[in-house]
Amino acid sequence: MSIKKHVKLGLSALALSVSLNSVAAEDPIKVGILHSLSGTMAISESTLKDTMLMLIEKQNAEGGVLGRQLEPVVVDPASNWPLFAEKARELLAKEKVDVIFGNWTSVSRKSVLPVVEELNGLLFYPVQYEGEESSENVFYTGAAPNQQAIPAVDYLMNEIGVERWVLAGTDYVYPRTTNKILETYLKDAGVSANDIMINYTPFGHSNWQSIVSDIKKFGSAGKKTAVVSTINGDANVPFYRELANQGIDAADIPVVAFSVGEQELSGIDTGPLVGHLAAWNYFMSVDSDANYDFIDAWVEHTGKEAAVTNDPMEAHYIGFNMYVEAVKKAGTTDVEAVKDAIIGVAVPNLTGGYATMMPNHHITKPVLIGEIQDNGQFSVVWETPSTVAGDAWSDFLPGSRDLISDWRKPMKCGNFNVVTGSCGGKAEVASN
Amino acid sequence: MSIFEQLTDREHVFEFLAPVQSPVDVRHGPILYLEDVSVSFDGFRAINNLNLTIDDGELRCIIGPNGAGKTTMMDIITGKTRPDTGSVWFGSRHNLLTMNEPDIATLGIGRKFQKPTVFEALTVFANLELAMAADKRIFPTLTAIMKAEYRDRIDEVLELIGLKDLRDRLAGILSHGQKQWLEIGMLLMQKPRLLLVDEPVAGMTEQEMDRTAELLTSLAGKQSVVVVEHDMGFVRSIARQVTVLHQGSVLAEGTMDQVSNDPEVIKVYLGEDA
Amino acid sequence: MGITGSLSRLLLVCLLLWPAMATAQVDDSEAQQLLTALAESSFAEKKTVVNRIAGSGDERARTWLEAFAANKLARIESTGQFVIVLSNRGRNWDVESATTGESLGEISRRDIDTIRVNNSLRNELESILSVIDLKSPDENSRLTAARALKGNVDDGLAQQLPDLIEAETASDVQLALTEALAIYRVEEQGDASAVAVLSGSLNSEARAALQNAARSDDPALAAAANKALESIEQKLKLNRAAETLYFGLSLGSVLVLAAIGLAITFGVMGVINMAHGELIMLGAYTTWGMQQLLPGQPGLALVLSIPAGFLVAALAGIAIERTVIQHLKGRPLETLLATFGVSLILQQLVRTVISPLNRTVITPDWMSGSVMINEALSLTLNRMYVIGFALVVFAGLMLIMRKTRLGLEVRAVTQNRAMARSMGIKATKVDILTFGLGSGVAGLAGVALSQITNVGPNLGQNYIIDSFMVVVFGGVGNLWGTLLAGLSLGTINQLLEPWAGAVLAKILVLVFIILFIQKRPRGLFPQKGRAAEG
Amino acid sequence: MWLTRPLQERSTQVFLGVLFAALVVVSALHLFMPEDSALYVSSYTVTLLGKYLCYALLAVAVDLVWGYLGILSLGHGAFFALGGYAMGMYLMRQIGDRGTYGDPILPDFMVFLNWQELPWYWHGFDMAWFAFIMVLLAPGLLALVFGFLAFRSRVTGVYLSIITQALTFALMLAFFRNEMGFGGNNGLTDFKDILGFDLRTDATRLGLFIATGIALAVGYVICRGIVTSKLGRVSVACRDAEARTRFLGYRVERVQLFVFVVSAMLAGVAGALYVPQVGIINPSEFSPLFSIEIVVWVALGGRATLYGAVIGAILVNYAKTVFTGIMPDAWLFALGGLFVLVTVFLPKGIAGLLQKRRKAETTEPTPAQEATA
Repeated sequence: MSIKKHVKLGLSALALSVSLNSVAAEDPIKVGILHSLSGTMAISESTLKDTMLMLIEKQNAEGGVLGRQLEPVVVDPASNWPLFAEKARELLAKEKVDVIFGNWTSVSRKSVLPVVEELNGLLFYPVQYEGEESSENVFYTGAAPNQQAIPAVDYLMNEIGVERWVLAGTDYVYPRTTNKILETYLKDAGVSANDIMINYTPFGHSNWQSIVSDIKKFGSAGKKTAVVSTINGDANVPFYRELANQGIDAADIPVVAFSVGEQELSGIDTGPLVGHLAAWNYFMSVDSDANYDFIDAWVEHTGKEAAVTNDPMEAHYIGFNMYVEAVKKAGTTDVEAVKDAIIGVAVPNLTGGYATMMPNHHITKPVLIGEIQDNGQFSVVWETPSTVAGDAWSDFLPGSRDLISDWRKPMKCGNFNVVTGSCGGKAEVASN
Repeated sequence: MSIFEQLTDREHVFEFLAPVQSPVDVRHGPILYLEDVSVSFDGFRAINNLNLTIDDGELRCIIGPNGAGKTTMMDIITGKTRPDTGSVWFGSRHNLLTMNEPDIATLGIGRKFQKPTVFEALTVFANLELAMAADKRIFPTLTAIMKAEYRDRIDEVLELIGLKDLRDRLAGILSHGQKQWLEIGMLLMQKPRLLLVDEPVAGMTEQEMDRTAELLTSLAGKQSVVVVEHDMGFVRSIARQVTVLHQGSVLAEGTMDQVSNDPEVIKVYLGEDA
Repeated sequence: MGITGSLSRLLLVCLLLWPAMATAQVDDSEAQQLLTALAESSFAEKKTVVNRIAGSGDERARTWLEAFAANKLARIESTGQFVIVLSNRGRNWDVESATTGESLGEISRRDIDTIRVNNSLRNELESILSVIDLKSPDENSRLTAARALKGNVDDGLAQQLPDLIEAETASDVQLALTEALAIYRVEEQGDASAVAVLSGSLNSEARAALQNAARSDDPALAAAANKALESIEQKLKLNRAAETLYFGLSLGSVLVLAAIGLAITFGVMGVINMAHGELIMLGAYTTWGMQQLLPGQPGLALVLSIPAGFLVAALAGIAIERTVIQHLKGRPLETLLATFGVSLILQQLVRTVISPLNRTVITPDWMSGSVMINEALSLTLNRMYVIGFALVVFAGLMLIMRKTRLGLEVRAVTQNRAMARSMGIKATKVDILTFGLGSGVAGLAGVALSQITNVGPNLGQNYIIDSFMVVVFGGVGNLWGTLLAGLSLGTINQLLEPWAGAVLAKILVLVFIILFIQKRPRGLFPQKGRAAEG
Repeated sequence: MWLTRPLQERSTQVFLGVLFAALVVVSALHLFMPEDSALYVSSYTVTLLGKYLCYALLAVAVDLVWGYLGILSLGHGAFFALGGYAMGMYLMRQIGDRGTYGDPILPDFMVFLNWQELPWYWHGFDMAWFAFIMVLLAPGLLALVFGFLAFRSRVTGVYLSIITQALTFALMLAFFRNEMGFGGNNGLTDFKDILGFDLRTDATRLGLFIATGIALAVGYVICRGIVTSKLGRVSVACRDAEARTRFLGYRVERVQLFVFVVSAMLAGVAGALYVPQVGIINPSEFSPLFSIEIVVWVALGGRATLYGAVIGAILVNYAKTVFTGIMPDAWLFALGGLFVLVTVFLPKGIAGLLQKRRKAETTEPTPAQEATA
């Protein structure tokens, strides 16, 4: 009988969805939220859903946009990549949302990309990523490698005097690309190949003993050594624990991480990690009123005094405000109009400056280096003098060196090759 | 000889023209022949240089107390268990120790288990169909069609084992006795040269026993039958030659009267106080 | 990095004025001025300020510097007053005056400017404090101080060291200081004679110094250094072998812990419990909960959560047994499906009730860090405890299964349910207890794992598959098999990892299991019984 | 003929009838209904249904080995994914120079990993016929080798299940490795067209949907053909009394191998049709949990009935779609609860319910009692 009940429920839901097809989404502005609420990525993504709900709530309280209220449409792609594509299609084709905020992993973005382009939707992607992509329908509010990795390496090289490098990462595209870029970058800076150690581990790798001891060995060669970590999510806790237990502290071998933020630290006993570094475009500890207000709002929204904020949340904050501004500027939610309007829009970020949407659909960000403190926060020890513009195509990869992206008319091209002068990136890589 | 000579030689018979005959070669000697067979399971000697010869067409009863190694012996003959030492020959051509269960079965050794095992999820008819002597390789089996003659043969057997009206029932719902019969029926479908029958009448009524008895005796002659049974009455009713197993080796052999008067046997059966 | 010249001056001060220092105190204006300098100067300048503070001989200097190193020295934006932060969590921080030491209560984050510190400064401070510690009465602190000096000695300090070594009473401290000096001599002065001291030393700084020396163009020095390095390498090889073995065992013990509970529920009862991982997770969360209940004493909490974790998981297991599994008697396969559903529910339950985020489980001091066998080989403590714990749990289980009435009944029931029933054994009761036991053990595994890896909703999933592999590899229903399987798989994995890499190693282990099962279709220790036939 | 035999039996006729009816109705509603009508079936729904049908075919394949052969494969996702990758590689090659880097031969992910030329195993996938053969061959061969080893050494029951799980787990880890040349974690995506038809057009979508429906029909008939043949009865015999079957002269291991390979190939086809419709294939399809889920579909629909598997697969995935939409935070409770309730209260699955209506004793071979697992 339970079956029957479920079937009935399902049928009614179908009926409901079918009827939704017919209703043209007119009055409210529909905002699709595409973040995993279950499965392995829920740990990172679920808070972003709450952030969006908070921002939308706030905007509605201020009277919405163009006098229209915003209506969030939340779905759960359940950390399942094909499901991401399916859900994106559902949001755009069935729910007829005006914009989507979502995705965390590169693979989920890649699986959603064709759908968003086909149905000409708008996607705001809030996480730092490997670059090498520029879509007319996607706005990358997270950091590109040149907004995170390269400044961090500069810091280590110039301020700390690091000469020997461990590039440790989880084996997927973001670390691969980042490390590839860094490798070229370091070699250009005169670091010899045997002063670079590259190591990849599977997702959720939990047994770091031998790798950490390798790092220890590598670090004991008489040159200042640092670890550049692109280790993802769950694998970090055991990694840092092992570091601490094998007695590697920040003084000997500092670890600079690109995927470890306040949220990840909230799951780690940070006592032994004090001094290890992270590079982001935002830290919860940033001393600015905008930030303090945001934190207050967030604590209020979650009802948890201990709730933390992190970089992707700021990215959504920026992205959402940019969308709102663009809609106001265009006077409509029509995708084409918004796409044109949003380029050049500048909104305040949480670090006391402004973020501007560039023609390549990436934004300008300051780069901050923070040291982990015992309270799970970062204290900023260095930051770029001015904001850095995101670079879709890295200058340190052979394939993309000659590519640029500019979505303004007349060029309107995501991978324009300055050498061949043609769009569609007919790169010379084919030959080499 | 060269192919030319072959062609000219009137006497020569080409392989593919040769008449098919049972592969088992019993022209000189017994159909089953066990010599000095021994096997032990972690220390315990189940079979202890056992020597046994079954002649073609013979009906042999094997008795013996529990743990005498009766079932183990059958396992060895059918290839389920490999003996540590000794040799087992089927006819004078086939060394059973080099073959696996399916080969031995197709060669013409059928076995009925102590505990009746039929395919409960299949119909009585299907059970017999599967047992039927036929090409049992994959694709022939896949493309096999139920020819009229097969159906008739199955029906014959159904008649014989008295399950005609349960033909299309699942074997699972049969009574214990009926399962015994079904399994005997499956044995018949196999058209084996040698039947190994383990406790055929366990859980059977008197008249069922009698029918089994006459069935087995009728089989003898065309086929060789080895019956392992506890029920002395039954054994007496069918036995010509009886072999007594004890502690994995032959204790006595002969007619029922001979063995039943054998002091050794009496000792074993009536216990030490005899 | 070396300590700037100022440090040695400071050291002189310390050495000369030490007794006097204890009482000296600069007046508040100067203190204010010193701290202001610290607050407003750049990282580079801060170094000198730090030394001035240390040199000032003020008794509060140490408190200031320690607070500063811990990022807890701050200034109130509005009043300009300097404070030391006592608790720096949440939006309002509890502070006390840096100068007077009186409490100022809670002040909003917005109004507090912490004086920023970075690694190199922290490094500097550590060395300064360690130099001060060189004179401390406590031998251990002297030893750590001396060890910290290795590779951190500079000219000024080098002149002081011989006297210190003279004065030093404890031999190991003396040794450490001598090495520290030798390292300095090799590095800075290229003194070949000092090499002898270092030969055979396993200290990484020493090795680093030698490696640099080996590259030097002074042939004598280079030769000596190379020789010394060789002898070191020999020792290192052994140590690395030992290390790998240890790694293997500790990984193995984790596998054993994770699998042993399954060996009972699955191996003995034949229940394919896909929720096993989630039971482990429950154990881990219990540990977290305990630490929440007893803030400030993680150690006690951890100890208490051993029985607690067992109980929680056991009860959860029994609940599963009563509500689901008992309806599936004789349908082991169905249990796989039902418990799979249960595991989904449990995971999402944790996500919604507690949080989708990982939880912090603090490692008590007596479990963190590592025991140093020698300077190249140190065994991490938490893993050592886990190994021990695994063995204890295993022994306990063996006892229960072999020696107790329950164990007897369990075996009876699993061999032949009907028979056992007829002999008056309450099969249902046995089922409940067995399943409870297995689940409880899973809970224990969770408690242990909380010290090694994430405590989060996905904890279970990461271990369920490995657990099944271990149980099957060991031979279903055989505890010894599970133990051996776990340890051997762990060791194999760790032996492979150095040259195959983490991913490939895991793949190879899996392939190995597949092939092994070909050879022994019933695992390491085949078991003749119901569960195996299953 | 064994393949035509099923067409005479009523259950198959009904199944095919319903299936084709569904295909026709959906296509009609999609093509001839105005966009705004309540009855209009959007291309989104069409693709969704297409996905369900792929899963249904996969479930049928699993039911064939589990229901009729008693082999509980917890690794069928591997065959599904292999078929998918074979198709994915073809689709990748079809992109040609339309990729971001515009490399005529190398797929994008290879370009930015600076691969100089195509790995040998990527050759030939630019030809549809080759790729389509591989869709069958890749899973088939894996099943052949694995099955040969396993069945020859008579690995049975839970041991077999666990090593199938090990198999798919190992493959998942392997495919995650970027060195493998299958795109690592990102897998293969951003496909442009198949056999010259643009994947983004509704027509192609509908075409794929119908193709999947037909594939399911064919697959179903093949399975039915096997299980109603004598071989089918033999495999049931193997399932319930392996030893006995041997003593009847059947080579059990060969029977198992044959059926296992057929099933693997069907799974491969399902995967191949799945990829162009969802637009991505990546190692997560190898994940053991997915394989377990497939088994759950079958159990839920009703083991050893084939049509039950179809019902189960479609129902569970439909439920997933609905729940993840209407109750994003709680859908796992619903799904988990569903599994528990069904296994406890419907031991024979949904098919069991339907069978109750049919006459009491049936010639349908259903598992005697759990011989496996």
